[in-house]
Amino acid sequence: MLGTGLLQGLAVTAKNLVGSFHDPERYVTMEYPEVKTKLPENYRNFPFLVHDDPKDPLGSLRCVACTICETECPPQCIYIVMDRDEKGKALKRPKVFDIDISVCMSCQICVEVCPFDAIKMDQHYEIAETNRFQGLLLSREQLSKSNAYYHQLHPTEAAAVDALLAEQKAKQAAAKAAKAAPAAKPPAPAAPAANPPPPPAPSAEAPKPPTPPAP
Amino acid sequence: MSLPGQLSVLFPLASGLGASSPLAAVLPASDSALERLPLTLRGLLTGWLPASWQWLANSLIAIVVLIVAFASLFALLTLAERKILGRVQNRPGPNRAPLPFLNLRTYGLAQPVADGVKMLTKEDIVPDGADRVLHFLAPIALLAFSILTLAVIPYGRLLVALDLDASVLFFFAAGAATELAVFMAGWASRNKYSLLAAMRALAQLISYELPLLLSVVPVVLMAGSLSTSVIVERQGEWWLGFLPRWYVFTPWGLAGFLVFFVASLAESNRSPFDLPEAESELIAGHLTEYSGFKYALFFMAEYFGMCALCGMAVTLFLGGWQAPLPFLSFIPSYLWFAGKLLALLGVFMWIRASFPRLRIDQLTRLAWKFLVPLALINLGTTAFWSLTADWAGLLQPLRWLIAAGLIAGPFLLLGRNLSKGLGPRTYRYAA
Amino acid sequence: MSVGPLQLCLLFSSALFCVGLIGALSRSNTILVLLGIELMLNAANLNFIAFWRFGPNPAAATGVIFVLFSIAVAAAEAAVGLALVIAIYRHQKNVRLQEASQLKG
Amino acid sequence: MTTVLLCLALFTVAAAAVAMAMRNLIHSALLLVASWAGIAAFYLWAGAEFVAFAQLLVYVGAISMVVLFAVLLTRHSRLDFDREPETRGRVRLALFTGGAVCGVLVAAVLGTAPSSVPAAVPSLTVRQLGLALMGPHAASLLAVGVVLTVALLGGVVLAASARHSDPEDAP
Repeated sequence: MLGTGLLQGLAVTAKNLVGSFHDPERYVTMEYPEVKTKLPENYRNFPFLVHDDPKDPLGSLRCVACTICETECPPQCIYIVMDRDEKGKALKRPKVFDIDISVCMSCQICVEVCPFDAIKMDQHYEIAETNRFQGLLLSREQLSKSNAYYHQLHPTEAAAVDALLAEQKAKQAAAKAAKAAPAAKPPAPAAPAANPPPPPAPSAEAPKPPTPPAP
Repeated sequence: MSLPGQLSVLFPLASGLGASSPLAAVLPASDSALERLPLTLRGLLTGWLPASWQWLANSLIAIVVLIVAFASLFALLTLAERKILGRVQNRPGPNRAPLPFLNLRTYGLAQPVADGVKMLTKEDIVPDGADRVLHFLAPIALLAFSILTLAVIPYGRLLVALDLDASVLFFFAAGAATELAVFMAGWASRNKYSLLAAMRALAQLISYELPLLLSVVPVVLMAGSLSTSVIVERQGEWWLGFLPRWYVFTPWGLAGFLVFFVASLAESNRSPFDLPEAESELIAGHLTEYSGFKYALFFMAEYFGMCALCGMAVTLFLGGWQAPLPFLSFIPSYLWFAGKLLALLGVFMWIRASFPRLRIDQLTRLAWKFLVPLALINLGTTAFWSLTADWAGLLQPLRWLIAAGLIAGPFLLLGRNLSKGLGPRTYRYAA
Repeated sequence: MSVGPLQLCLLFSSALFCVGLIGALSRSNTILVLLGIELMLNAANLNFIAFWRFGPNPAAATGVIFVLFSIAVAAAEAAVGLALVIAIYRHQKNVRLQEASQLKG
Repeated sequence: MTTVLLCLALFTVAAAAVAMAMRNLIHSALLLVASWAGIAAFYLWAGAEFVAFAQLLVYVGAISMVVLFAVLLTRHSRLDFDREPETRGRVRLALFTGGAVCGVLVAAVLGTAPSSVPAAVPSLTVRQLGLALMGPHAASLLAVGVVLTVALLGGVVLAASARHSDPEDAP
């Protein structure tokens, strides 16, 4: 009959109208600047650099300035200069680490390729700036965030990373101890010794870097 | 004889505003002090004036009160509408505009003020080569005619600004004149799309004027008067001592009310009939070339027209200022009227939140093939109803049954005809 | 010579009638000619109301009723007249009255 | 008493005269609407409330719309307004005729002795009017109804001409 459909429609909207006052399921709007949505753990947005010692954020960066991420970055928004001492010896830490987040597309490839778990994805999305050149070019001071912050963002992933790093450290310590011992067993520590920069375990990840570029 | 007294003799219409209207007529002693409160207040204001000037002062007060009351109602309605639409769509609606200097949010109550300031400070653009005079006159004419329609509605037992003998006719005469303003707006903009939209708007307004008027005729027939205050008086009795005898509680009254309601939705350009200024499809129809305060005036006129049509619906079908139950009549009549008016405006907003917009062909088909025939049939039913007024006893239920059948049958037939070929859609490629 | 209100009303209506007459005779646009005729009709209505108001027997209401009928007929006239205008326009692509001189299409 | 009437008359006649002299058809139509509204105000002044509102409803609400639609549906070339010698002659002739008619009418009005004038506004309620319409004038009411219906049908037939043969309009 003509009109019944109209009444059904009216009932739906009336339910919504009344429900919005007492039923949180029907009133899902967040009042944004005051209330923010709880982001899912896997949400990602722009990379940051992890440091281990909150007292020395720049000195304790995990980054060794290997520039793998710089070469892998598809839009080429990362710029790294390795720190060197007076004699020109590499110090295995970045002197300059800039990310232009106006170029960055949050693809996470830098995170995938990093053998040291030094760069991770942030969840910070309020990035509006009044200066589009300086404001959007983040230096290592701005990028450096503590491990605790990382734990806060991605607890599961961070725990796994921590466990892995601890394991590596233990292995390294064991290897050192074995080296120090007179009855040395060369074959086992030989692999880590062959290529100094990456510690032994990431060698599993080592073949990965060449593959990421998309076809 | 002083000038205003002379004027009042010369212009019977003007004198109707004051001295001879119920506003100043002898007050029935039975009315409570609360009921007479507006009159008492007015008496305090104008009582000291000489008698010949009093009607002039009284009419001015009536005009000012009407305009101020409905302008503030307009401000609140814009806010309430957005709030209700928001709630229906699971969001809070405007709730941020703070009170000036206080930084208090007060649930967005300051939003109308903010909107007004925004509208006032916008640039007033008149297109190059447009007809400046008509472009300027159109919003004013529209607003003036909408305000005129507010004059004849009885807001309370003692509150009619203009108690005419033919006030229903006055209402529709003033309402018909708004079409002219719509045309002026469209034509003066010198924009072919504005003009086309104005023509569409006119087609819609003219089409729906017919069912609107035809659905009023039964009420006039039953009440035996064109005067709104008499029509309300006639609805003041009770069935069985406690059920209100409003016209909406009869078969013909219900049908008439529904036709009137749908037609008034279209007549006030409200969704789902808001084709003339469909914001999401046309830019704003005949208002495309308007900006700033002129645009705000158009919206004000639209809301005034909506209030006037709702007030007329309340007056004609919902018992006007009558209380719904006998023991509730201690509440002053104007509060009852305000309550009914607000409830009806709420339904307008509810409908806006619920239904999608009609296409122009659907719109005119609904008017000509459904509402007009139904209103005509309703007129016949009302004639039957008035002829069988003396049926008593067992014949009374029979009378109700026949009248209901006379309306329900054509309703079903017309409805089936209207929705022929519009069954539930089947989608070939959708899951 | 005293001019009473009745005379004033009649003068008013004769002025309106003549304006309508001049318009209907002088303009060549069909629509304007029709409007001039409408004005003349209105002037006649004015007279009816004036005579009802100031005449000897206002209770009869004949003038008012005649004006009501006249308004209805004027509405009919306008509808048919303007439909004719549109028909003429469709035929000869303008609405000049001088050129509408053929009975056969 | 007469001041109001004089103002109304001046407004109405002036609006009508300007409307008749205008080149822009829309302007003259709108001015004519103003003139019709002035006539409605005159009816109010004379105490014929119902007629005034009927005039407003029919002329301002309906006929004006028909006129405006007709103006917009027809194209107007400059030729329509050209002051050809022939047109000018006709205007002169029309002015002469109108002036003559006006003179005759004014002379007749002024030359007639005023009858007794009732001062009070005659009271005529809508109810009385309705009873008169449905009683002694019922036959004419029916006739008017028939005239209106026939006019409506005739208007539709005239305006909606044989477009069915148009191939573009075929469904």
